[in-house]
Amino acid sequence: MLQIDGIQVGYGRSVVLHGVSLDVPADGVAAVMGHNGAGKSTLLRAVIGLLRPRQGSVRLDGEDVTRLAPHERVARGMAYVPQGQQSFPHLTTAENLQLVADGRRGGREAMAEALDLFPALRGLMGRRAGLLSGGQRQQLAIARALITRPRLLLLDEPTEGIQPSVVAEIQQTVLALTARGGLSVLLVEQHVGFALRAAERYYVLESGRVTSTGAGGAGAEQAVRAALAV
Amino acid sequence: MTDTTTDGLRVRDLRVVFDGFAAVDGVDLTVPSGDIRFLIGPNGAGKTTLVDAVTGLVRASGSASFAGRELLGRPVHRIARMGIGRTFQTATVFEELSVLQNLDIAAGAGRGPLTMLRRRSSVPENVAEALETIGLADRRDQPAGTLAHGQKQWLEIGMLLVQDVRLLLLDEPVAGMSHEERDATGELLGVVGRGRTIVVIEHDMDFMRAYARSVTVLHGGKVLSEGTVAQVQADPRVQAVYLGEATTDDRAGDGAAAGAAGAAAKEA
Amino acid sequence: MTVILSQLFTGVSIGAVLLLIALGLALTFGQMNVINMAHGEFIMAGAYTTYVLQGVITDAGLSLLVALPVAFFVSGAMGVALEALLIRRLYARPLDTLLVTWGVSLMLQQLARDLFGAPNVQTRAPELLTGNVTVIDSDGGVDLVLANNRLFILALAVLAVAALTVLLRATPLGRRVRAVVQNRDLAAVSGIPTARVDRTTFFIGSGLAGVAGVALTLLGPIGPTMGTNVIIDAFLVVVAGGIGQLKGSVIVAFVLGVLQSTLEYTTTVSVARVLVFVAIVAFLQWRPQGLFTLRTRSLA
Amino acid sequence: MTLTTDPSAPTSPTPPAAGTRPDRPSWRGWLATPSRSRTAAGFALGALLLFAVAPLALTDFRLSLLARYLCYAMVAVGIGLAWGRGGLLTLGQGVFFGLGGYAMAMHLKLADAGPGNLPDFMVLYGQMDELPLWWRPFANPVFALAATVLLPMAVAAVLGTLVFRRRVRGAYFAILSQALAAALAILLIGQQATTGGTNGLTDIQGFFGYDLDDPINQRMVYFIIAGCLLALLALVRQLMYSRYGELLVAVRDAEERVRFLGYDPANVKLVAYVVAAGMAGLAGALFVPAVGIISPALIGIVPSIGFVIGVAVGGRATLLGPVLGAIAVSWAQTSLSEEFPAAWTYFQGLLFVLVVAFLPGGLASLAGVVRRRSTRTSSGGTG
Amino acid sequence: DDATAPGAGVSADTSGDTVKVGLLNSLSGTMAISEVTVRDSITLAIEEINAAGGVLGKQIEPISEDGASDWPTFAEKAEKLIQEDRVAAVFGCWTSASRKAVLPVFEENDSLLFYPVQYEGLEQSPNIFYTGATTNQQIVPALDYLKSQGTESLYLVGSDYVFPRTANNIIKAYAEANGMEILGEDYAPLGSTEFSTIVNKVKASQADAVFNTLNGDSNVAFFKEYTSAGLTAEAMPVLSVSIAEEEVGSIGAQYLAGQLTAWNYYQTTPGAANEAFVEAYRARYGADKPTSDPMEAAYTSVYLWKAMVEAAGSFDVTAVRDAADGITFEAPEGTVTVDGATQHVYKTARIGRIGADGVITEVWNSGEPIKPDPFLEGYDWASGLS
Ligand SMILES: Nc1ncnc2c1ncn2[C@@H]1O[C@H](COP(=O)(O)OP(=O)(O)OP(=O)(O)O)[C@@H](O)[C@H]1O
Ligand SMILES: Nc1ncnc2c1ncn2[C@@H]1O[C@H](COP(=O)(O)OP(=O)(O)OP(=O)(O)O)[C@@H](O)[C@H]1O
Ligand SMILES: NC(N)=O
Ligand SMILES: [Mg+2]
Ligand SMILES: [Mg+2]
Repeated sequence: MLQIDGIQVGYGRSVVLHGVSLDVPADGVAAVMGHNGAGKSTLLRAVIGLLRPRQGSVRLDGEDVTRLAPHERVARGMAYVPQGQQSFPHLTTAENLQLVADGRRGGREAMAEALDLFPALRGLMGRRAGLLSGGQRQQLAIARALITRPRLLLLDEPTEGIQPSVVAEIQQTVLALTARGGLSVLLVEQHVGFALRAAERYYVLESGRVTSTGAGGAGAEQAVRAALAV
Repeated sequence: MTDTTTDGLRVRDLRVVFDGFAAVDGVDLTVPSGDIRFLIGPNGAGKTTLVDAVTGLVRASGSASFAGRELLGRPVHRIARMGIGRTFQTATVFEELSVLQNLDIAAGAGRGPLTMLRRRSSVPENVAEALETIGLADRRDQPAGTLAHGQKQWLEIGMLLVQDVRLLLLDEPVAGMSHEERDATGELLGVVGRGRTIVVIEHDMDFMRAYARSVTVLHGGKVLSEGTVAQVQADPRVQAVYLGEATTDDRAGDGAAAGAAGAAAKEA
Repeated sequence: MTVILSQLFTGVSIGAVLLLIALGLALTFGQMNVINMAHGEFIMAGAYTTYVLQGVITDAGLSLLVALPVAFFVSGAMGVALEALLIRRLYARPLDTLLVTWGVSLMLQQLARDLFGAPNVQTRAPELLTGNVTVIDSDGGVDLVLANNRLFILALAVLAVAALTVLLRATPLGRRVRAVVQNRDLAAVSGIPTARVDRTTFFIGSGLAGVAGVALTLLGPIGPTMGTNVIIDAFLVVVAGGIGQLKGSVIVAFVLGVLQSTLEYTTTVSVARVLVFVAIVAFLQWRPQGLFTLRTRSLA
Repeated sequence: MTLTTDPSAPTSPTPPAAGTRPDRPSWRGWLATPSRSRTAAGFALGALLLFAVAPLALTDFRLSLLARYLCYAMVAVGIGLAWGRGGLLTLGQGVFFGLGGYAMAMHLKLADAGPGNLPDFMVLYGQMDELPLWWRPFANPVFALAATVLLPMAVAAVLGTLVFRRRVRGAYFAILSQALAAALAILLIGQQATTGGTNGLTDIQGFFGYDLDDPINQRMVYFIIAGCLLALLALVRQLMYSRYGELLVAVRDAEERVRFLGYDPANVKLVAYVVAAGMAGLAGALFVPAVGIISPALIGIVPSIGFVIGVAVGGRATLLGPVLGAIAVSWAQTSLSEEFPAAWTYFQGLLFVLVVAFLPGGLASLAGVVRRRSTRTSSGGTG
Repeated sequence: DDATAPGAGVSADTSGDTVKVGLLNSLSGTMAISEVTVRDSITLAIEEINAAGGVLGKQIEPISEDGASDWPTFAEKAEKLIQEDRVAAVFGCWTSASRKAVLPVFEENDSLLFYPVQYEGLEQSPNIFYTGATTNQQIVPALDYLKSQGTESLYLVGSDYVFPRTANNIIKAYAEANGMEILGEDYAPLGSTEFSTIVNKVKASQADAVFNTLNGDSNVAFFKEYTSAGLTAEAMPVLSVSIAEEEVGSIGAQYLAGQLTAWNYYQTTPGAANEAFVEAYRARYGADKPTSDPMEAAYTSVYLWKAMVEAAGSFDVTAVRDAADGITFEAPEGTVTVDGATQHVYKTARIGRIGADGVITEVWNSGEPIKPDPFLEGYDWASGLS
């Protein structure tokens, strides 16, 4: 589905990712783990196109998308939930969702589906997103991404700031969506247990390099924790 | 650590209303000095708004006092000078300034004009201590904007330390932190908490279990439940609105992996 | 009595002019956060467009009607060029857009001088618009007459506001425009072609300046410095109205118009100008973010 | 237990480069405090240039132009503090320049007229037979001198208090300050009988007993201006690198956050704004004996933005950048407008566009780039 | 340059076979509109003189500086022309403010300025020759004319600067002495284009006539508003003192038909000298370019200077000044004569009516050149003015 090949990414003069390579299997989940500042978010930003790699390539289903603008990648089936509960603060919850559904075939149904996943949002449709609580905004962000009916979903710590019962739902949703087929996920998670359970493959990122990788599943937990504890 | 009630945070019938919607709807809360109180509750329960009200960011009715002094109605900076500090759900530090400068500014609200107009000739003792405590001593000259997410959050806590606040209000301090970092932060809370009053908003139940001394659960702007970790966890209403079926470790997801995760949590 | 009514009409029509010149800014400044000091020169471009067209189409009425869409396009195109060449780089530095576009405005003024000469030029107004309507004929006393050109401008302003409101509130483009300003990166990753949205917004905002320029030819001279004369007032309208809030700008424009005309009548023009400024500062004491504000919970 | 002893504390992840080469405009490098010896050397070199080289190398006329540029430079130093460090884009410094200038010119006109007499323009155009009340204190030299600085500061304090307390900032502040400049200019023009109207106050003959016609005295004025500029630089340098300077940057970058640390950001901004206003006032006051005129044309929007141009071109966040920028831009204006009067406008506009859009750190950042390239040469005098 | 002696008097550099003169006009900024045409007519005169052999056998070398519509810049450029270029004389300035700004420079350096625009009077500097009208050559005759037409009440509208305000002071004094009523007085900032309120006030006053001292730019807006409000030249005529041919073109004759102006020169002023001037100007700058009073006064000023220099036999400032009294020139406006005492010029006053075709035709003139009286010392009613 997604092949990342030796990308080097940075900000200004500083280099954050030093040749990272990674694959997301079709209809599967790849999880990226690592300490604060390891470069996980940077990796996702490069994949969606907010940052341009200086070297290396990003391929989606074999097509080289390294030079495409973010909206072109979205048009090719990528969706991205950034870290930090981002929203369009002055648009209402409804507008935040409508914005993405605009001009999209089946947008209306996709919106309804997303709302079914996060029923709490239904009561907040008229409230501006900037006034929502952190967790409400995060739910909105995930819903927004799902409306595009992506083939590849990039999730940056999607459960951060969300109440435990909803976390469990989100986790189940991700598992269900991938299980249904047609969706691959690149997941950045601190919740090692969940990440490994969902993931076919995990990658541990340290200082902008992949220091450890392997097949997912609960069995990998010891290895991952060891890698993270270095 | 002295007496309780008058020394700590005392909130009575606190109400915050936005355009007819009561985000905080008559909350009573007493956090004695020396306590580490966790504030939990569903998304949108009013936790952040409560802290906003106590720190002067939003207008509220009712009463909130610390060490016997009323807080409501005062401007933000005055409340801060009364020894009340907070962090934000998304870390905010002065990105252009170095770690040291960030701390030095935080330490300096009480400085007189003469000191302000002079150059910093040496690192103040409390700043140096805080640098050590938060583990950023070797990054003290680095612009804070280049720190990673978690480091920024520590820096914020460090800023509260040098401010010498008596009441710390931390809004999801470990969100986005890795396992180990969470533990380190928890330890930090223990260190910082000596002689201070701490209120932590969190959704990380492991973290709560490990470091909370007492817990208050908010729901729909009201206090739903209050007590020890065990009491609160056992409260069926809390399970219904907040914890869900997974009454144990959320970080491992559902019950299937709970055991493993619990073990992992202890191991770190 | 007729004097009061005619002063009121004057105030409203000053307000309509203010509104027309500020409307484009309400979009580029109010929605996009771009402080475009060259907006005044886009107005000037609209005015010169009218002038040039009259050289081609001799019928004054027809040329005015043709000038409206043409000026919209000419100024809009200038806006797009400005956006693509400079402003695009400055979305993260809103205050710097002020400085850069001020430099651009200097150059455009000089360009107008070189193209059309330093002296002002003028257009012939269509017969219909030079007349007036007598509403109250108080024989012997002062009649209440409403100038046709002012009525035309008022109608134009109302039309423009209506069109823009619909565009912003009820179309996908409107949502996109607002989304891009509020969170550029998030808009991009939500599948919105941000560059195209920026350009479209800027085109419309600048195009409205062109329309305002056409309107101004009915009132005064066309010259290289005509933009500078109006730009500050236009910004004050948007500021006092509240950024991002069209209705604020509309109300403020008319209130300022009536205030200005009343003060001018009772004091002098200069004193009125100063008092209007004082009134705006005082108003901002009461409403620091303008008449209508949008709060968020972020600390930015 | 502290985090440093925790093996997982992320002290290693960040690549070393990220710490020292942040992704910021390169003028960031100038934030670092220069060493005291470098500073001393810099001031010595500046003094040498201003007090020895320039007076020897320049004709009376060119030296008087330089005096004028140095006045603009003083305004620029203040803007550098308020805007570069404090983020307060003040487009109305002409107001304070004008207040200082008028205060000085009022005194000099009264002194020229002699005790009991009215300034010439009041009689000619105003048909006044008595000095207006608000002119009277300016007959006193001490009052007038104090007013040149204190009056602008007081106005800035009042306006700043109103504006900052209510958290009017960013573009709002910029536009308000610009409107203020327009308003004051209109006000002065409208009161011809007592302010000289559009003409302003002209034909100033003497300066505290010295005849300004005499080139020697003109030189003296130049030396006073140069001295004041150096003093202001020293003052601003102290402010910039003091704790207050750091706090100012903090307020610029995250005003609300500062509030939660117990500071009132309004006060922090107010200090910078008021100091900058005082500097502009002093500059305006010294401009009067140097050029012999103060008029509303020096107060309005165009001159006010003109001041900012110099600062932007030189480098807004640096100490010397604004000074050099102001001098360079005025010098370019003089010489280019002598050669190509029409093209000058294009050049001015283009310069501004290019610098602000593509070199936001100004020319000073070029120097920074050069310096970084030629790693530590022995030239010590630029700090 | 280093030969510059301290103190007064940098003598002009006339050592070569050319003599330098300065042209000091706003070539940029708001005043460029008017001042560029003045610069052009000065240049025309210089070219004509050079073609005819120059002055005292020397070709005139003009050095043009841009005052940029900014008074301190005028002062700076004047100083530069005098001290660095060492010109023998400077021609230019338009606004009184710019003249006030350069006056001390010319006095300090004992150099000469030729100022070509009608102005408010009340000034007399040994270093300035005033070739435009002073008030008794324009405003006062205009008032006499209005009075003769039976005007009993006036409304005063002007731009907010020294000329209109001083002119209006004079008008008020005149009105009081002559039984006219002043029904209102309004000033608009220079460049102002919003006149609806002022026109409402004018209209409500129901005055017999309007005396207009607005500067060029604002006139367009004023007259458009005036017409829209239903006011006409028949009902309430406007007499303007700053609208010349150039402005008529840019305001639009449709708004001006029938209105009055007061000047010393119109493009239609009869006489061979004017025909030659208009033709030369068109040949040099384009057939559609009108000539106007300030342009004519500027053109004339160069010839007057030439005549003074030739009478003095020297470029020396003192000698030129001493030779000035009685110098005459057959100018496009008719014969002008320098009054040595005031350094102003005898000029003929004219009132013109603007036709529907935009051409201004003279309806009245003073018959003979009027002696300049910048301080209105010859008018009793003006005794309180200065
Ligand atoms: N805009 C930026 N400019 C400069 N450096 C940056 C920027 N954003 C991130 N960095 C740096 O890049 C490195 C990697 O950051 P990144 O956000 O990718 O980490 P992360 O692994 O997502 O961390 P976290 O778990 O805290 O989210 C850090 O050192 C950070 O300081
Ligand atoms: N200014 C406001 N205007 C309107 N509603 C608001 C405003 N601020 C907050 N709210 C609403 O008040 C409720 C409480 O918000 P708050 O941020 O306090 O929740 P929280 O408990 O912190 O939630 P989370 O755990 O998701 O951070 C939410 O429903 C939110 O949408
Ligand atoms: N002298 C004038 N017209 O300003
Ligand atoms: Mg991250
Ligand atoms: Mg919250």
